[in-house]
This record gives sequence, C-alpha cells and structure tokens, in this order.
Amino acid sequence: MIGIGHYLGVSAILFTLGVLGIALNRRNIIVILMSVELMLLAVNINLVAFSVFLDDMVGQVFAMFVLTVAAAEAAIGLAILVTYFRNRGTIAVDDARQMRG
Amino acid sequence: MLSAMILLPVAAALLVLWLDDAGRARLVALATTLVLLAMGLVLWAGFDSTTAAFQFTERHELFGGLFSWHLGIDGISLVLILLSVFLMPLCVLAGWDSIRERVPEYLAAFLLMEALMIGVFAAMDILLFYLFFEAGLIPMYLIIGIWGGKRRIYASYKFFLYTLLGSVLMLLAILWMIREAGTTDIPALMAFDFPAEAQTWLWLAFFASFAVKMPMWPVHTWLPDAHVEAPTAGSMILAGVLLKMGGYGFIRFSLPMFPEASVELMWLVFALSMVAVVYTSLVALAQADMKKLIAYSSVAHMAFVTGGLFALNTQGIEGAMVVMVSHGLVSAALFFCVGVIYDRLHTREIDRYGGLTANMPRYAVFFLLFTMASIALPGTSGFVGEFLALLGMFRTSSWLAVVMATGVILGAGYMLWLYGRVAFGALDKDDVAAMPDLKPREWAVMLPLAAGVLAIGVYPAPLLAPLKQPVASLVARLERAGPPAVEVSRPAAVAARARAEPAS
Amino acid sequence: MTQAFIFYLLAGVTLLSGLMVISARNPVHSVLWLILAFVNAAGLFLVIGAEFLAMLLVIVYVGAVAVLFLFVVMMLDIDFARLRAGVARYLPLGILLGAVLLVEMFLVAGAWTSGAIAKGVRAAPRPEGLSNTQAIGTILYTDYVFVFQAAGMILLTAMVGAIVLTHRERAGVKRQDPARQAARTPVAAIAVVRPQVGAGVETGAGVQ
Amino acid sequence: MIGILVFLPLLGFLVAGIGNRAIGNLAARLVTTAALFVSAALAWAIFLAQLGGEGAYTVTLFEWFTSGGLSVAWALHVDMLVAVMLVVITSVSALVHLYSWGYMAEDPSQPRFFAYLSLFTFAMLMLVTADSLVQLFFGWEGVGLASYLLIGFWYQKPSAWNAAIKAFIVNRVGDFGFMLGMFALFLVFGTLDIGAILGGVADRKGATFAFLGSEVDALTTIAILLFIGAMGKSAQLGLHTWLPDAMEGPTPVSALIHAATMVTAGVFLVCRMSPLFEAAPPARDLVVWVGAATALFAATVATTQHDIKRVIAYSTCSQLGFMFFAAGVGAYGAAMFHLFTHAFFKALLFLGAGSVIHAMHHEQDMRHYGALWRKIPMTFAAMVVGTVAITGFFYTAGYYSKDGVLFAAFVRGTEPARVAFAVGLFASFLTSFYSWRLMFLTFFGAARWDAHHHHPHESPPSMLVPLALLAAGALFAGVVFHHGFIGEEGFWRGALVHDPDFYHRLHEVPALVHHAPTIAMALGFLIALRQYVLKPGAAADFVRTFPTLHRFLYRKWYFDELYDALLVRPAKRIGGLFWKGGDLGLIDRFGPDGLSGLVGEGAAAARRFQSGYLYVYAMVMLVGLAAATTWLVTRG
Amino acid sequence: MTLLQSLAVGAPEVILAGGICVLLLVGAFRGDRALEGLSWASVLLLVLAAVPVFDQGAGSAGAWGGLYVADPLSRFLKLLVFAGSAAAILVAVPFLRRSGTGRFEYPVLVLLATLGMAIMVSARSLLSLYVGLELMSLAAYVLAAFHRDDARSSEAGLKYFALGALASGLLLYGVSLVYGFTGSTGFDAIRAAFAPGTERNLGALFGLVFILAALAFKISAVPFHMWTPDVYEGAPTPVVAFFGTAPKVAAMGLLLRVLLDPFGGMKADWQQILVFMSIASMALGAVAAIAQTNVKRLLAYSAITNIGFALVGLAAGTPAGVSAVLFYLLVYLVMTLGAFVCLMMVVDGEGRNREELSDLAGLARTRPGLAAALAIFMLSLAGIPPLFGFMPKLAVLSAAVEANLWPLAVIGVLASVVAAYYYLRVVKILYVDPPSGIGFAPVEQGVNPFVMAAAAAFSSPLGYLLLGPLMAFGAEAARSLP
Repeated sequence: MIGIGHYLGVSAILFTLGVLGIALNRRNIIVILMSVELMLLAVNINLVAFSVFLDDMVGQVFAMFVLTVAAAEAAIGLAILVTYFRNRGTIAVDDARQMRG
Repeated sequence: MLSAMILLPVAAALLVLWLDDAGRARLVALATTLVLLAMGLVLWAGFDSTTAAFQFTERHELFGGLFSWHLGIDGISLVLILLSVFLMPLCVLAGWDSIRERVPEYLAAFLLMEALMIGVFAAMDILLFYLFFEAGLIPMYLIIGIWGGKRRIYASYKFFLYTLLGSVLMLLAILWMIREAGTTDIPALMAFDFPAEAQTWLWLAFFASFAVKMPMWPVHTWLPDAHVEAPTAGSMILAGVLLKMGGYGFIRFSLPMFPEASVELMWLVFALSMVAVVYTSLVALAQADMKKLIAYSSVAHMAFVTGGLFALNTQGIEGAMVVMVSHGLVSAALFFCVGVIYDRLHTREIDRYGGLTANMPRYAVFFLLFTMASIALPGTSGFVGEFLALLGMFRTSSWLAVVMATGVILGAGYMLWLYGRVAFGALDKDDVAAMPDLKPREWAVMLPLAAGVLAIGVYPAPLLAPLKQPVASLVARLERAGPPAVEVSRPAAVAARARAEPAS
Repeated sequence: MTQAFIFYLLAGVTLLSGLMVISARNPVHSVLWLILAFVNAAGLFLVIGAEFLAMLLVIVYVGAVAVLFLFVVMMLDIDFARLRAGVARYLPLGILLGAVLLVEMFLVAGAWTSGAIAKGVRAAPRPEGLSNTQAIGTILYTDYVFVFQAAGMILLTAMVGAIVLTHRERAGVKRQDPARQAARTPVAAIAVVRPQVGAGVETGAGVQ
Repeated sequence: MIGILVFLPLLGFLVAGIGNRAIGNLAARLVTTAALFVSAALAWAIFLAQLGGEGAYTVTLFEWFTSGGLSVAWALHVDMLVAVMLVVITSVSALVHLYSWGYMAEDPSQPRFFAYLSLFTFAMLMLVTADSLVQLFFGWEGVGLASYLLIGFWYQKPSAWNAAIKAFIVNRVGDFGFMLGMFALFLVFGTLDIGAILGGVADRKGATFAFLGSEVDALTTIAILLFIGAMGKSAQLGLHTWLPDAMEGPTPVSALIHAATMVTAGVFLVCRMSPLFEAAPPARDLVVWVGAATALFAATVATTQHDIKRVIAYSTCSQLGFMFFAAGVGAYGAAMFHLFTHAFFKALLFLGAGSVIHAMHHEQDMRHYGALWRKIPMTFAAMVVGTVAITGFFYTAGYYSKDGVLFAAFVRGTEPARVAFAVGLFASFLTSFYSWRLMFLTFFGAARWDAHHHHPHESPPSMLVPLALLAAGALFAGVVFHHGFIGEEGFWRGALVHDPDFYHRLHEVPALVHHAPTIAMALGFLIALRQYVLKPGAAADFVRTFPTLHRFLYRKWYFDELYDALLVRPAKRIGGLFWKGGDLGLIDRFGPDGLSGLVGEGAAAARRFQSGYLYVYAMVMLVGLAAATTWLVTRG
Repeated sequence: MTLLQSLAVGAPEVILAGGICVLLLVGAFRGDRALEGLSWASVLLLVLAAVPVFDQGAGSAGAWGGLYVADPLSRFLKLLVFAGSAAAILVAVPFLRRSGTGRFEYPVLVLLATLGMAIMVSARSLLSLYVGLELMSLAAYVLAAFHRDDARSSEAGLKYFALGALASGLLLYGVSLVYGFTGSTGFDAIRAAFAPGTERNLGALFGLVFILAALAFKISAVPFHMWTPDVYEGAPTPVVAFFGTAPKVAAMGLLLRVLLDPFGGMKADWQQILVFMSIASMALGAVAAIAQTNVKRLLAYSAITNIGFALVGLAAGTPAGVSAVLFYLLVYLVMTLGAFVCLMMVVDGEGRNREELSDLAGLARTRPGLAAALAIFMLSLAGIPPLFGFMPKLAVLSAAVEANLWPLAVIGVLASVVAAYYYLRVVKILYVDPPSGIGFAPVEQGVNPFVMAAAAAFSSPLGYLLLGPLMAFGAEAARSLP
C-alpha cells in the first residue's frame, strides 16, 4: 500500500503548479482556467486520499461536489472569457488592464 | 432647557435651508440666535452659584444604554455657553452683507455650530461630549472651505485633519476610561480614581486632542491658516469659541480626572506654554497679514490659558477661564475689525492700510479698545484674566510666570505695531481714504463686544461668581495630588532651620 | 511493488502533464495535456480504491469540461502569434513562493497520522461490505441531499450565467415564430387603399 | 468729595470723547476744563483738610474681582501723600487744559485732545488714590494709554506714532517688573492691599522664597521688582529712551504728562511703598545708584541737544533721578518735595517752551531761534522764572527742594549716598548749564530764523495765565511748603516713612556742603553765559575739540542704537526666522505637510502597485498566504 | 430529524430556491419586459423568505443532518443579506434600463447569490459552506460581467472570476487539510478537535489559513483585496452596490462563525493574522484611496478600509467584538448602499451615468438633495461624529481597547484620519468646487430617491435613535457564537 504521504505530496505539487499557473501566467487567460482545474484536481486527490485513509466517505462525497462545482465554474469562466474576447479581441493576460490604479 | 437650546438652532438650520432665501434666512438666523441669547440669560439668571453641582440636568436614555443624552451645566459650562450665545448673533450680523453666495447654507452652518458648541459645553456624558466636540469640525470645514479665501482648501483640510488627528487618540482614552470606570457619566468619571500609571497615558491622549484644539505650540500651525482663510464670522467663532473647547476639555477632563498625571506632566504644559508665548509673539511681529497676526496672538493668549490652568491653583484656573472669555470677545472683535476693513478694501495686507483714524475715527476707537484689551490693559477683560492667570502661575513656578509675563511686553509690541500701521500714519492712499466709517450694522456688532470687554474689565464679579464653586472643588481635588507651589519661608522657619543645621 | 510502480508512473505523468498545461505555448496543447493529467489522476483514484470518483473524473472532466475548453479555444479563433511566450516578470518570486508553500505543505502532510483522530468524529464511516459506488450512493441522497440540491442550484446558476453572457439574439436573422404565424389574420395582413384619382399610393402606406 | 474729584475728569473724557465733533470744540473745551478746575478746587480742599489733620481714609466703591485669597476692590484712598499728588495733578492739569485752549486753537481735533487730557487726569487720579496695587496698576497703565494716545496725537507723523508705541512698550518692560512684584507680594503677603502690605512688612523681614531657581530675600526682591516698574514709568536710566521721543506729542502734553505728573508716578510708588523699601536696604541702594546714574546721564545729554523740548525732557529725566536717589537714601519727604516743586517749574518750562514753539510756528530747533526775548517778553519772563527755579536760585522752589535732596544724600552717608551726593552736585552744575544754554540760545544772540516765514508773536491770554500761575508756584512753592515736606513736624502723618530727626540733621550740614549747590549753579550759569552769549562760537570750538565726547552725548550715549541692535531688530529677525524657518520650515514641513506628502507618495505608490495585471494580483495573494503559513510554522 | 423538519427549519432557502425557479420560468416566457415585475416579485420573494426567519424565534435549530443551522447569528445575517439584496434589485432597474442591460436575469442572479449567502451563513459544515460560497460566487462572477457589451465589465468579470477561482482553490485545499487532520467537515467535530488541552494541530491550522485566505478574498481584506478596485470600477454600478453590501456581510459573518466556532480554540494562532490583515486593510485602503479619480474605485478602497475596521472587532475575538462587527456590518450595509444609490442618480442630460469624481463638482448647487445625501454617506463612512457611521467604529475600537489590542486601535484611528481626507475630498468636490458644467438629468422618479433618503436619514445623527435596538440585535446574534 502506498502511504498517504505520497498522495498528499502529489497533490501538493499539483496544487502548486496550478497556483503558479495563475500567478505566473501573462500570456493566456484560458490557461488560467485550466490551472484552476489543476488546483481542484489536487484538492480532489487530497480529499480522496484522506477519505480512504480515514476510512470515511465524506471526503469522496465532497470530491464529487467539487467536481460538480468545478464544471459549473468552468462553464461560467469560459462564458466570461468569450464575452471578454468579443469585446476586446484578445485573451492575453497582459492586455487585461484597462482598469488599474 | 438645554436640550431646547441644542435643538432649536438645529431646527432653525433646517428651516433656513428649506426657506432657501437669503433675506428671510438672515432674519430667521438672527432671531434664533437672539432667542438663544435670551435663553442663555435665563440660564444665567436661574443658575445657583453656591454649588459646584451640575444644574439644569436632564437625562434621556436615547441610545440603548451605551451612553445617554445627559446634559447639565456647572459654572464653567455656563460661562462658556454664555460666551457662545453672546457671540453668535454678532457672527450672524458680521456676515450680513459680506456673504452673498449661498447664504442659507452659510447660516445653517453657523446655526449648527451653535448647537454643537452648546452641546459640547452642556454634555454630561463623555461620549456625547465627544460627538459634539468632533461634529463641530464639519460645519467649520464647510465654512472655511466654501466661504473662505484663496487658500481655503488647504486651510480647511489642515484644520479638519489636524484636529481630528488629535481627538481620535482621545477617543481611545475615552474608551479605556469607560471600560475601567464602567460609566460614561462625566460626574462619575470625575469622581473615579484612575490608577496613576494609566493616568499618564490617558492624560497624554487627552492632551493630544486639546493641545491641538487650543492650540498649543508646536501643533498650532493650523490656526493661522484657518483664520486667514475663514470668512470674518468664521474667524470670530473659531477664535471666540472653538479654541475654548480645548481649554474646557482641560478643565473638565484632564485636571479633575487625571490629577496625578496633571501634576506629573505640568512641566510639559509649562514648557510648551512658555515657548508658545515667546515664539508666537515673535512670529506675530513678523507678520504682514492682519489676520495671521491676530491668529498668532491667539496662540500666545491660549498659552496663558494653559499656563494658568496647570498652575493648579484657584487664581490660575479662574484666570484662565477669564482669559478664555476675554479672548473670546476680544479676538472675535479683532477679527471683526479686520473684517470691516477687509470688506471695504479686500486685502488683509497691513501695509495697504494706514491713517484710518482720519476717515474712520469711530472704527479706530473700537479697534483701539480691542487692541488694548488684547494687550491686557487694566480696565478691560484681558487684564483680569491675564493678571489672575499669571498670579496663579507665579504661585506655582516663578520661571513660568516670568517667561509668560514677557508675553505682556511682546504682545504690546505686535498689537500696537499693527494698530499703528493700520490706524495711524498719513492717509495717503486714495482707496483707503475713500473707505467710509462704520455702518449701523457694524456698530451693532462692535458695541456689544466693547460693552462686554469693558464690563468684564471693570466688574467681572458676575462672571466669576459661577466659577467659584466648581473651581474650588477642582482645586480641592488637585490638592490631593500634591501640586508643587512656591513656598515662602517665614523668618521663624528660617531661624529654626538655622538652629537645626549645626546640630545635625 | 507493482502497485508502487503504477502509482509512481501515474503520479509522474500527472505532474508532468500538469507542468505542461501551464507551460505549453499553444492552448490547444494545454487542453490536451490537461486531459492527460485527468486521465492519470483517475488512475490514481483507481489505485487508491475510489472507483466511482475515478469514473466521474473521466466522464465529467474529460468528457465534458475538457471538451468544453477545447471547443472554446477553437471557437475563439485566437491569434497564437500574438500570445508571446513570456514568463512573468515575477518568475523568481513566484518560484520562491511556490517552493515555500510546497515545503510547508510537505512538512504538514508528513505529520499526518490517523491515530490522533478518534473514529467517533467521522461523519460517515465507510459502510462495511458495500462497494465504493454504493457507499457514496447511500449517503449522497440522504445525508447530503441538501448539498446535492444546492449543487443543483449551482448548475442552474452556471446555465443562466452562460446564457446571459453569451447568448444573443442577432438582429437581422429571420426566425420562424409559429405562434405569430398562426395568429396572423387577413385583417392584420391586408390594407385596402382607395386613393383619390390622380393621388397615387405611397409605398408601404398602411402595409406592415 | 474724593469720588467727585476723581470721576469728574472721566465724565469730561466721556463727554468730549463720545460727543467729539457732535458737540464741537468749544463745548469740549469748556466741559473738560471746567471739570478739571472743579477737581482742582476739590483737591486743594482735600489737601487743606489733610493739613488740618483730617487723617487718612478710604472710600470703597465696589468689588473689582476676587479669586481665592485675592480680593481686589475699587477704592479711593486719601492721605497726605495722596493729597499732595492730587493737588499737583489737578492743578497742573487744569492749567494745561486752559493753556491748550490757545495752544491747540488751530488743531482740527480738539475734542479728542481734551478728551485724552481728561482721560489721562482720571487715570492719574486713580493711580494715586489706589488702595490696592492692582488699582494702582490700573491707573499706571491708564496713564500709559493716555500718554500713548497723546504722544501719537498727531498720528499722521510716523515719528509721532512710533514714539507713542515706543513709550508704551518701554513702559511695558517696567510693568513686567511691576507685575512680578505684585505676584511676589501676593505670594508673600497674601494680599495686594497697600495698607495691609505695609502693615505686614515688619512681620516678614528676612522671609525668603524661590525665585528663578534661587532662594531670594522676599522683601528685597519685591522692592526691586516694583522699582523696575517705577523705572519704566519714571524714565530711569535703561528705560528712559521713550521720554525724549515722547516730545513728539503736543507741548501741553509734555508739560502735564512728561514733566509734572505721570513720570513722577514711579517716585510716588516708591514713596507710597516706603515702609517696604525701608525694610529692603539692598533695594534702596539700587534705587540710589539708578537715580544718581540717571541724574548724571540725562544732564550730560541735555547739554548737547538742539530740540528745545528734548532739552527739557532730558532735564526732567535728570530731575527724576534726583527724586529717586532722594527716596533711595530714605528721604521720601525730600523726594516728594522735589516732585512737588518740579511739577511747577517743569510745567512752567514746558509751557513756556510751548509758547515759544507756538510763536515760532512749531519750529522746535533752537538753532533756528535767537533774540526772541523782545518778541515774546511775557514768555521770556516765565521761562526765566522757570530756569531760576530749576537751577535752584535762592528761595525759589528748586532751591529748597534740590538742596534738600542733596543734603539728604550727604547726611545719609552710606557709600551709594555719598556717590549720589557728588553726582547730584555735578548734575546740578550741568542743570544750570543746560538750562541757561537753552535760555541764551532761545532768547539771546542773533536771530537765526527767517523773518519772512516767521513772525514771532506773543501767545494769547489763555496761555499766559497758566504761565503766570505756574511761575508763581515755581517761585513760592518752596518757601511755603518746605517746612512741611521736609520739616520736622508731623506733616505726613504716616503716609510715608518720615524721620524728623533725619530732617533735622539736614540743617546741620557743613558749610561747604551747604553752599556747594549754589556754587555749582553759579558755575553752570557762568559757563553757559560765556559759551553762548559772551563768546559766540565757543560752543562750536568745544565740539571741534572733543568730537567723540560730543557725539557720544549728542547721540544720547547710543542707547537707542544699542536697543535697536540688541532687541528690536533681533526680535523682528527672530520672529521672521521662527515663522519662515520654524512654523513653515520645520513644523509644517515635517508635520502636517510632510505627513500629508508622505501619505500622498504612499497613495501614488499604491496606485502604481495596483497595476491591473492579474498575475500581480494573484502573486500578492500568494505572498499573503505564504507569509501567514510561514508565520504559523515558525511560530512553533 | 425528518425531511419535513429540515424543510421547516431551512424554509428561507427552500422558499428562495423554489421562488427562483418560478421567477426564472416567468422571465423566460416574458422576456426582458418583465424586469420591473420580476424585480418587485424578487423583493416579495425575499420578504417571504424573511418571514420564517422572523418566525423562528430566538433559539437555535439544526437541520439537514447537521449541515445547516438556524441560529440568531444566521438569522441576523440573513435579514441583512435579504435586505441588501432586495435593495440592490430594486435600485438597479433604472440604471439597467439606461445602460441597455435591462435583462430579466439580473434579479434572478441576485437571488441565486442570495440563496448561496443564505446557505453559507447557515452552514454548519465545511461542505455546506463551500457550496453556499460557490453559489454566491458564481452568480457574482456573472453579475460582474453582466454588462456584456462593455469591455470594462467583461474585464471586471474576468478578473473577479480568475482570482475568485484561485481563492476557492485555496479554500478547498484548506478544507481538504482540515478534513484530513480532524477527520470531519462538521463544525462541531472540528471544534472538538481543537478542544483545550489537545495538541496543536498544525495541519488543520494550515487548512485554516487557506480557508481564511479565501474568506479574506471575499471580504476584500488586504492582501487578498487586489480584485476589489478593478471589479468595482468595471462592473455595472448596481452590481457593485450589491457586491459592496450583501456578500461582504455574508462573508464577514461566515468568517466570524468559522473563526470563533470550529476554530475558536486556535484563537492564539489566527488572532495575529487577523490583526495584521486588519491593520493592512485600514492603512492601505486609507492611503490608496487618496489618489483615486473614479468614485467607484474610491468606494472600493473605502470598502477595504471599512472591512479593516470591522476586522478590528473580529481580531478582538470577544463577544463584544463580535457584536460590534455585526453592528458594523449593519450600518456599513446601509451607508454603502446609500452611496451607490446616490452615484446611480448622477446622470447627465444624455442619460449616461457619470462616475468620475470631477463630474460631481459643484453638485451641491444643482442637485442639493443628492449632494447632501452623498456627503452624509461619505462622512458617515469616514466615521466622523455625529454621523451614525461613527458608532460602529466606536464599537469595534471599544472592543479592541477591551481586548488590549492597542496597536490595532491606535493604527485604526490614525488610518481613520487619513481616510477622512479622501471622504472629505468628495465633500469638498460636492460643495466647494465650481460646478462641472454637466447638465444633469432631472431628479429621478421612482424608488431610488426614497431608498437614498431613508439610507441618509439612517446614516445621519437620526440613526442614533435606533442605536439601542440595533446594538441589542447584534449582541443577540453574537451570543450564538461560543
């Protein structure tokens, strides 16, 4: 049996990747949305791992809701992205600074 | 009665805004202030000077027990309320012609000021006091900001933020006091013994607020700017009453609530007062702007108040009170004097005037009277106050009295120099020569002020009478803290010491 | 041993794919890498014994979400040349932050023991003898029905939101409106004009 | 009676001042002058009553203010000392009022002038009748105010109002000492009632208190502080600079205020507080030193001045020095006597000078006079009387009083007293010299005025009558009163410290001493005669021979320049420095403006930081998160 | 507990959810013409949903298997949230019509967000917390981008979404850690895990920090505030009015509950973080607002400052502090709403909303009532006596002083002085500056002036008359936290 530490480690790395995908991205807003999905995936790995190692179902139920919400979130995110693209003709992160100060 | 005195001007302010007509607004404002003056006189007539207790008290639990609408006055409050209601009709008159824009708003601001001033002096709940104390900033900010001079924006911000900065620290101290004493009642707080080590901090926090309000050196620099930019009536009320809130604060809070800290830190007040007198008097000498000069003189006079209060004896405190009242009248009058000629020539530069005695003799007489009152000529109100204050200071510290007394010399210097340059000299400027003498409205402002100044100067007993008991109980309270005083060694004592020394 | 090998393989590929998702230049590639990451993560779930979630991941994510992404990327018709391959100015800071967080998370994760947690606190201990899917099913519609319904509202929100933001009725596009067609009567459709002699008829007058 | 006496001038002031142009010149003149004459009559009545042994009494009017242990009332006190002053004040004032009818006849603001004169008289009366030091201070400052107004009467002239301000401020320096003296008195005695204080002096001999960091003898300190006040008012050396400048005022003013009455208030104060000074020998010594120094200094300066009024002003200053050292040596009676006689002959001299000035159309420079005695003989006669009186010619008023002062100094015999005697003697010589110099330059020699512009004419009767009356006083006041003032019998009735034995010894001075003043006077007269009449040009030779000495004296020992350089200009410069450098440069710059600038910069930085870039925003969040987690981990 | 009981206890949410579906259907059929009707219907729905809240009395009742609780705190917050949402729906109509975005989905989305908030404030488990929070957030993202033809609105939505998603990622990661290290997502169980005497649970603490970060994002506390100014500026004004009120209240209430109830035992650990956030928010909000030229941006920084103040009370962590925070939220909600209503009424002759500070110049001469109200809101937000906004500041400072958090209190008052500057600047622009020359549209009819006047009266000294009941209300709600 693989120890929980492994799962948590994978999850942590994946989460960090997701976070950095948002924080370091200056190219492409879509990648930000994907980074969010990575973070949620990391969370799910965590939840499932804890659920299994605690011998408790709540974690998996929670993960399921996370999946559901993530889908909704993706939908809305993409919708906003589409609107934005229609208005501005670009999805470069660098360009999204009409409001600042 | 007191509630009515606070609510009436508020109602009048709303009425004035609603009327939205300059002429009627003026009449309403004047009538209101006169009614308040009458009410003030009724208070005075009904006041019992034989007790230090608060009178005309009323208490309504309007604020859910957090604090209460608790009003009442003792002699100290009474005197300052009288000062306020006395000055307000004159302020209304002072701006009668010279303010032409947005008159209803202007008068409403003044009426609100009056309500707040009365509130400050009548509040018997410390939070209620704070509310009134701070609230005054808003109308004054608008008065300076809207109807002020060229640099009014800077001046109004400086006024507002400076004073606010001082008083927020006081707010924290108030909160701590409420927590510690479990009450917001001022009389209860006055009777509460705060631990000595906490007193120092509380005292400093209150000091931050009142020192700015007074103002004391070196936090005085808002005052010249505010005065210079404010319209005449604004300066009058600012110098006449608002500055007194600082002195009132000291006497109502700092001294009775933190007597030990007051004794411990009196050196700080003394040092600042001494610096203030010399420093600001010299600065006043260097001014080319009339209002600025008078503003600096206010700082110097307020130093007499702080010095007198912290002499911690009867003469010092009573003297400080009289200085406050006197300065209220005199500085208001002086600012009005400036306003009178400013209305005619639209400059405050001293050198633009000269020789006014020739074409405005009556004006020159009044101006002279107030100048003399400002430099504490006996027979005017200024003397009684400064004399008593200095006498009180001498009893505590001769250094203090000596340095402060130099203010008497320097004060004569800058005021006479001002008067000389404005009223004396050859009338060689055409526009100055064309200035007409006092108009009836201006007479109506000058005369009561002059009467007040002289009356207090010659027979201040009615003014002093209500102060006796509160000051006596305050001094009794301070005695327990063991204030220092200059001791006179009588010969017997000297001899006894001389005998004792060889033996030991 | 085998299990460990499979775990490391899946985990390795997941992490690599994750890295590629955020570093690929072409968003289409990013989406594909994302799909790979999901599939591998589903594998990880299988390894640990959460088969229902594994399936869900593949179906919902790979089948729906990732495809949605792909669809949008294609639809937006992005000028990829304009998307410079720049790394953020804050790359060193970002990596430092990531490293700090990672180290701390490792530190914390390493401290986990189940021993400290009493069985009693568990809200839903895994029922004995039921499969993973069955176990989830038993509590999802009972204990968690409230959350389930709320999740429904979330999806409703997503739907409304997507429509609000992207759905537009295009002007100039002729649509069929059966109700209107059915309601059309001769009276509404025809106007009888009787012009004076020599006056003529203005075009369209009275005709909608 | 005393109330009417004191308040009649106030009434006159109010009528003339408020009525002003409405009631016209004549009404103003009439009301004020009439009031003063009534007052003068009352004053003489009171004086006679006192002579008749009525004794001291006090009329309390009403309470002024009380505070704690301090209680001050408005009250009018009368005793012999006060009665003497009342007589001097009201008489001279009444005559000056009358004189001004003519002197000010062409002035456009006569009601104002008469109002001021009456105001002054009222204040002076309040001063002398004061029963408490506070009321005395009221009068003290009141006369200062009136003096200020009168010096600046011709306010159009910058020199006039500058002189007025100078007078007020220099007096304030003295008042500074006076006030501190009062505070110390209250500290030590617990009261400011003069009677109570004088009664308590004996009790407090040797008492000490802490003053400016050192333990000082109470009575000495108080006496010195009060004396500083007296120095200011009486223009003693150091605080004398205002008096010559005060000559900018109309001449009747100079006669009344700056010769006969106000400037003697300091002497009056010392005499009034004589028991206190008696109990403070070091203070008395100081009084002697200062008085002697002033007598000498002013006399030397008077020898070189060209302005006729300035000469008389320095003369006054010098005579005040005499009075002080008389008081300092304990001869308060002699001091008061000199004050009394001086009032007559100095008022006479001033009014005479005024008559000359009037004749010469307000020309005051003696270099433009000469040979006037034929043109204005009455004035000349009056001036001669005044001059012989001041120089102490036999049996004139000055003869009695000045000799009394000098002999008292001699008899006292302490070291300062002996110095004072010597100095006084020399000053007498100078007095004689400059007085006659004035006479010769004005009335004799060649006419140095332009006959086309000046038509010297004798003054109207309204001016001559007062001259005549004062001349009579100058001649006979000494003869009539010297038995009383410095006699051995009980003239003063305890109103001041009076030691009959001491005065008895005045008559027993050695012959040389006895004749010394006369010799000095004669010497002065002769030298003046030689320099200015017999050998015209001798004076110019003297100036050429000792240019430095002459300039030193002519520039009044450079006091004005010194004060200007040491005090006035630095005050303005420091004021400017505090304002520009302190308020604006330091307090505002680093205080409100600095803080608001800092906040403004912070605001701009915050604005820049809010750059609009998503990744920056995310990064900030991560920084916050990492900081929090790190804090948790490291906290342990 | 039966389903029926749960439905009864959770009636507000049930009513809302049902109502939303009905309204959505109505809207789908009637189209955008139904905006007014739907708006009023939404308000009615909120009132209906509020009825059971009132009906539940003072007690505390759980439902839905421990995921949900109806206690005084949740009722307090729900009433505030419902009121804020109702106002945000009502006042929006004229604005939406003017800007061409008068779509019927607006009230529905607000209602959905409200439902999310209602769930959130009643959450008794991290699961319901998450779901509620996401429901609110997703609706909010859409609302931010609601003006879809406006690039600024889209950018606002985008930024809000991206950062919000990051925040919810953090939240979830935190939740997973807490779950893993305490073995449960229920608040009671978590609380038990931190009972006094237990070992310091670093993993769960870590989780808490992540959760805290996410909630701090929602209330825009520094350093999780960065989205606020941009979103406030870009999003349509009524939406910002909504953002500034109900969600802030709900998120703050949730933060109160989370920190004091499940994580109450770790106060020593989170208190310092909160103190820092509070200080940073007050200081940054006060300073950064000074240089702003856009009213909405200014109000964003004002929100940051005010949230910093509210956190002062939370950092104290005492019952007095909590009740002060709740009172603060109540007053803040009214003031902010009022300010935005005023802003929405600044319309020029061509029917465009003007949102630059310079546009307000001299408004006092052309629109005295509007200017007076706006001035009252500004001074009240600044907390200058005697305006009512002073009272909540006093309450939180008092709590800080009682908890001996002196640095916090001192920096708080100093920040309020700095903040007073920019609020005053608005007053100055309104009253002192010469008129901007914009021809303003005639005074608006309808409900907005009433809302504005009522809010202004509340924020003015008249509010003090309500002080007793309001404080009691807050204190009552505060009692449901341990």
